[in-house]
Amino acid sequence: MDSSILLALIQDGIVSGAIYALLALALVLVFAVTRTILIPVGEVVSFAALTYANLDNGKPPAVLILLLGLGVAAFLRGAIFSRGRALIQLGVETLIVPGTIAFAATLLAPLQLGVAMNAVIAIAVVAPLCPLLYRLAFAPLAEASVLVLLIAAVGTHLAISGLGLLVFGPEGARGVPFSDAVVQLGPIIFPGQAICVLAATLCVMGGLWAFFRFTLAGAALRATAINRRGARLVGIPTENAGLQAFWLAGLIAAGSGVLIAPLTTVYYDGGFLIGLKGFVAAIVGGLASYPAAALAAILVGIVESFSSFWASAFKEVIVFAGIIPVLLWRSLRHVSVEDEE
Amino acid sequence: MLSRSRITLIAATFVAGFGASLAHADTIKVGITLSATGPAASLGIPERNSVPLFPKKIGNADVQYIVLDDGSDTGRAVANTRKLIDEDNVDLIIGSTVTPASLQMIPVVVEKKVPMIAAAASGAIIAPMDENKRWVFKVPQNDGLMADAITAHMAKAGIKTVGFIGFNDAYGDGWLAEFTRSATAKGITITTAEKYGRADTTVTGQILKIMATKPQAVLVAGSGTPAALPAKTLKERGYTGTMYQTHGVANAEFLKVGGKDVEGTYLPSGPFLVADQLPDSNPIKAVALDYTKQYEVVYGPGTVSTFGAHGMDTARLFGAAAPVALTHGKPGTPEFRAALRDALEGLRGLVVDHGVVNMSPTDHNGFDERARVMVQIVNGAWKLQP
Amino acid sequence: MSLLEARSVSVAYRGVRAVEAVSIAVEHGEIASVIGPNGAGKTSLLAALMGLIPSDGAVIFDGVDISRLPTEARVARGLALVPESRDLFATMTVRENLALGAYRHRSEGAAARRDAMEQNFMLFPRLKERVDQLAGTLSGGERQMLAMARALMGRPRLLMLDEPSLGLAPLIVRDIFCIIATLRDSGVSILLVEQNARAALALSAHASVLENGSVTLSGDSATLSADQRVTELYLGAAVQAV
Amino acid sequence: MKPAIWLALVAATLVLPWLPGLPLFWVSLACQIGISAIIAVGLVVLTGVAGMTSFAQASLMGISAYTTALITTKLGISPWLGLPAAMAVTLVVAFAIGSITLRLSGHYLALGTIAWSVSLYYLYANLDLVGRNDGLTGIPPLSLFGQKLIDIRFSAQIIGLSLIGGMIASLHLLDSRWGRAMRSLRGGAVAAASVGVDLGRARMLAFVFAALMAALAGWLFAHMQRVVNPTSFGLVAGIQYLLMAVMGGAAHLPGALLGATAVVLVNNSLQDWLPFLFGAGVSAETIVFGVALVLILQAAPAGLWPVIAPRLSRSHRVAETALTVQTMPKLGAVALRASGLQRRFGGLVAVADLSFTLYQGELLGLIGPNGAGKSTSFNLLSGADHPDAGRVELAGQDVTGCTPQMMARRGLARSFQHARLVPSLSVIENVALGAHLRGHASPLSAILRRDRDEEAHIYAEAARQLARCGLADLADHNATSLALGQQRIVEIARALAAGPSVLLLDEPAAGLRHGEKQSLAALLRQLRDEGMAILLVEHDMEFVMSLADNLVVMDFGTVIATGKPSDVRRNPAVIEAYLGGVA
Repeated sequence: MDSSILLALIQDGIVSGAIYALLALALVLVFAVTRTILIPVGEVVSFAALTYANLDNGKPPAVLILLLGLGVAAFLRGAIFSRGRALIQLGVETLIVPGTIAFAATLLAPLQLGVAMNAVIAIAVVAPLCPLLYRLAFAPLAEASVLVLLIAAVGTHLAISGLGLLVFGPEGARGVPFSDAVVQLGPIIFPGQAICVLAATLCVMGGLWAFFRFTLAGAALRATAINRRGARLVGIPTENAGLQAFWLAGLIAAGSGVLIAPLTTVYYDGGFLIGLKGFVAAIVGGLASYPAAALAAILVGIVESFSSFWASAFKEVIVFAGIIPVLLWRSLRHVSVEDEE
Repeated sequence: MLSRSRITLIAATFVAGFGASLAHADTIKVGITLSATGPAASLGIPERNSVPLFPKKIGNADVQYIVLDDGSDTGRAVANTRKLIDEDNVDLIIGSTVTPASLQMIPVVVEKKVPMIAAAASGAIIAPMDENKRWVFKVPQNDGLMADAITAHMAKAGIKTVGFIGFNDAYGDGWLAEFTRSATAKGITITTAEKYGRADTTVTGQILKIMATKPQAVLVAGSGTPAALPAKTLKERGYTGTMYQTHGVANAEFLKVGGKDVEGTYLPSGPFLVADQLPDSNPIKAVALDYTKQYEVVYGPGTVSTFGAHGMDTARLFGAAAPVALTHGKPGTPEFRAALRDALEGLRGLVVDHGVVNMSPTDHNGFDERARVMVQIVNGAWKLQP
Repeated sequence: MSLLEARSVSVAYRGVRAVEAVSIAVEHGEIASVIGPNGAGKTSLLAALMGLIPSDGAVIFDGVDISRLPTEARVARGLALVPESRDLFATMTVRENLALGAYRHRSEGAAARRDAMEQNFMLFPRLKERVDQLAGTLSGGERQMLAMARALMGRPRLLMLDEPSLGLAPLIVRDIFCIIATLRDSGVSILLVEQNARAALALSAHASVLENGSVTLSGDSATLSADQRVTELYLGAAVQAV
Repeated sequence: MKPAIWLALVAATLVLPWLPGLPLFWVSLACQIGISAIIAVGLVVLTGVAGMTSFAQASLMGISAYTTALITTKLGISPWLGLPAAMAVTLVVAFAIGSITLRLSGHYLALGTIAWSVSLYYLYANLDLVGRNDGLTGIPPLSLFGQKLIDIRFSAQIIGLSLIGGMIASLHLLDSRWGRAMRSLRGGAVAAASVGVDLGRARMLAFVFAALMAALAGWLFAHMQRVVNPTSFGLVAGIQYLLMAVMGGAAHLPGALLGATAVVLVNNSLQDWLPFLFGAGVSAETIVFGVALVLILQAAPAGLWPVIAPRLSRSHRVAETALTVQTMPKLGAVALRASGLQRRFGGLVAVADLSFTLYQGELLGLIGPNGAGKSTSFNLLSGADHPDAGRVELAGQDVTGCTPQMMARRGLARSFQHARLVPSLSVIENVALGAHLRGHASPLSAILRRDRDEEAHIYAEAARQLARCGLADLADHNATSLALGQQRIVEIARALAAGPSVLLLDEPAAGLRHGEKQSLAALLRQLRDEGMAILLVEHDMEFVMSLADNLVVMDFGTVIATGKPSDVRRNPAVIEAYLGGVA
């Protein structure tokens, strides 16, 4: 192995790692606020990628049916329990917002306004799926154990990936790169898309850090994650906190999807493994710390890249067996007297 | 058209599911389990879509098709098989789409003595022939037949060294084994054999490894659109050698996703893929174009794929063998099933969408060289190679 | 009109009725107390008043029925609860905890928040020393102070305190009760729930005795203090030091 | 359950599959359900009872299936011999995996099992030995007297018997001293450790037991399908089994069967009627299944079983005689001695210098204002935490750095400031957990019901201690339904059931009514008079002053006074620091 291969592998690992890092952030966020391990995050990635890739045919995105359908379902489910102002808010969030997005997307998609617009449309139509799923599947289970929430997440994943097959079909698609530019730094080639991925990851991370550190809304979200009852007692509407966390996760995951769409072929069910690796990173990072999760994600990407060079058949074995010692180390360091339920 | 065929199918399912005893004595029931969801959905869906085109009547007997989805999962494929045989009392099993599922279905059909026609590719399903596999037939070409086509093409082009990258599943495994056998026989060296996952987002590591061994050509053994990723990465890394793919990529989406990255790629395929380019003298042409026309009437122009043709071929085998079997017994009886098996084994010179079938007690696939052609991707379309 | 009136509030918890048709009232500017042994349903009653758990009956706050409102809406109307479990944000600093206490006034901006914080530091000078420390690293007494200060940041009209003396050393208990009196004098109405009946009765104008989920005695505190049943049952167990 | 019911079930299992007219397909569905249920039974023990989430059960099943497939096809050995071989190999592998993975806690453990599951899947798929992705074919069916049992009705009988066996084994195991230990892992681990339960062993036991259930299922699967390949043993399959257990009700054994039945039947019937709703061209099964799963969980978060069946209280045979009373060390002997204990947390010195001696037959009170370091001291003395400097001696032996388990073995028992009872155990079972170290039955003897006499004695002991603490009539109540004060007393009873010579009590009087305090005081006096050494950390001055023989007063991590209560009360340093001069 010469140094150019070494550098190429590292670069490849960092790009994959950046995507895992974004998903890890989304997973940590959702878990911290709602104790849900959001397995369907993978579907959100896939759907956004497929939507972005399909937008260059100039047709309104197929996923709009799903968006509107879930919106109506969430409205009907919520309407049983809420009235008055809550019902109006529910209607706005589940009918008006998706409806407006769908309308705008239908209008804008045929105009072919370029990759940036397509990226915005793809994120705008896919990200709201996440909060709708929260309303449908997870909010009613807010008090349940982590295990039950996990199985509910599995159920959601099954249903959503089945719907994905109906909407997108079994074949993959690939998006137009944001930039065809190639930056050559000595022996390493940086494709423009890879640079976009890294830049976007850094921006999202920085943005999240600032949001949580400097805004009261961010602090309220953190507070809900730390002590839900305490948050309710100071007047934070914690159900909205769950919704916010899912919104953020939806935006991050949909953004990741758009970022990888030009890098690789994406399938309706392709997000599961990507999400799983983000999950690995999230847990290695302790499901609590954002920087640790991001670092772990980069590590997973690099290990994966190198093992696909050395022993591609055993790549997953190396990646997954390799995290066991890391888990061991983390678990021993973080001495929990009583396992959380 | 679509809705009517659906209704027929639903009605058939209804009768089969709830009124086994009501069924007419002269009704042949065919149980189908295909992978319409899960990883193999891109193969299973066109296969299933062909079912409405299957013959509704054979001789005087009506035919009922009962279609189940196994989600590319072996457990469900086996459960479906048991359900079809025990509950619906079918005379023939068609399926499954994937090799591991098909392999697990074999003990069930052997136990029940029901013939089975697999739509999965691996030669392991029907070879080596033994007491159990007597009951099993298979429509897609053996990987070995296709691998030989590739190595022959390579030998002709003077290629001596090949890098291999394939799916880390039964498909990639089967291809690696067959290609290794065939290449060794032709004196072609495989410089390195790499694996990747269907859903992997990057294969840079594998491609760098392959390029480090400097092969004259690279063979990608994957199916459907996921097979485009290695080709793209090769181009991205500046690889200039010849690229080969397998017949698993033969659908329109692959061309779309692959784009200019797969331009010039060679692959073996059933003649079906380029039926319109075949000489009129080739008997396959008429059969294949007929199916294409029927399919596209239902599902729209440009939707037909070689996988759907495999699905159709299962019905063509059945359609040719059933009339013979009907002379030996009533549908639903062990005699009929045994006769159907014998008739399938006795098929000679049957022209199907993918070739000409000559079954024998030792070969339950029955294809010869006529079942494969070499194709090159030229200007984003399949081009038959002489 | 009372500031808070609970009419026949009941709470069922896992099929067991923890609170059975309890009616109490808190007048403007006074301390009312609820005393009773552990397990009597005091904490459940407060949780029901705050909307943390579902309950039957009516809760009237300042003339408005709030019994169907979620917790955050009750907070917005000026109710605040300092729970027995404190429920601080352990991995946030004292400053962040206090800032979130003013969540209902979030539109007022950072400057107003700082002023409110300074006012609280006058009541709880120890918190000022520890303003950048994580809440989880505070001692038990400091946590109680922070919990109270956080609730006061929302400038509540009614402050409900659940066992503010529990688990605290006598010296700190005395401090806390002093602060409660000061707050009352500054115009905050207070509902005090205590096991330490002697201290609670000494502070409050009215009191109710809660036993097995029902109010068994109620009246003005002076009368209750003299009641023989109260003396026998509870005062014997009170902390000597106060 | 009564043996008669089990016998009836066995009879039904043997007869039902051969019922004339029974559709064969139902039998094959029953087989599917049975195999899944066996794995789910293991998961009930592992996840529902012991609280460890595992996604790797399908992988462990694979180990067994491949083992039996390999030795029967390659070596031509009888499938019946495949069972012990497969069990043995799975046992070894589970032990190896467990000894690495079980050190993980919570989510780390769950992810650890995902990691094993993915890794093992790709190992199976890439090893030539096990036939790579195509797997192994031609596995012989089970045979009896030279007759091949190829008919699915034989399979149904064997699977049914295996399931019944697995259920009985699980029931027996859970109703034993190790069963209590495993239950304590969920929400009561710290308490269990304090009475000497080896938590590591309890975790391993649950893991290995679940693995053996998976192994049994794997063996049945291999000889029923007669073909094995990796797809049956991947992560998705692992998730499916966990899903069955959770949907049925992970904390209940019948839930395993119920969950397996529900999932298999729903999956099967969806195939039948969905085409009528959506048309034949649409594969809506996964969608409907996923939605149904979420809705069921929303309606019944604890699973289906608790919805249809009331919670059964376990009954226990109680022997005439309790465990033999352990002899107390000589009165006045040194029971516990702390010398120069020191503990820092970062820059904060929680305990600067703590030295005292506790004698057998003495009641020593440890008091001090909040933040004086009492709780830290308590932890150092009980082994929950370890000092940075100094020494703890128990009955003359140096126990510095010992774990709570080791302390318990040496005769020390404790209570907790916040009562820590095992939520899934009744009051008397919680107390019986205290006698863990006084029993000796192994898990195997529990499964074989050889532990009945010992268990009856343990329950008699538990009943005796409960009666002594005045809670005899609450024996069968759910532990968490008790008032907080009563829970504290149960803790003392549990500590006593361990037969200790030294008792450490952390604020036992907090939250008790006046009368309850008085009876607690009486109990403590009686124990002291029997020769027990008691260390009492308490806030309630009146309580501690009237009770303790001697007092140790701490402030800022150091001892500021020791002596008789009457002297301490007058000590100016104590008045200054503790009471602020008001007392």
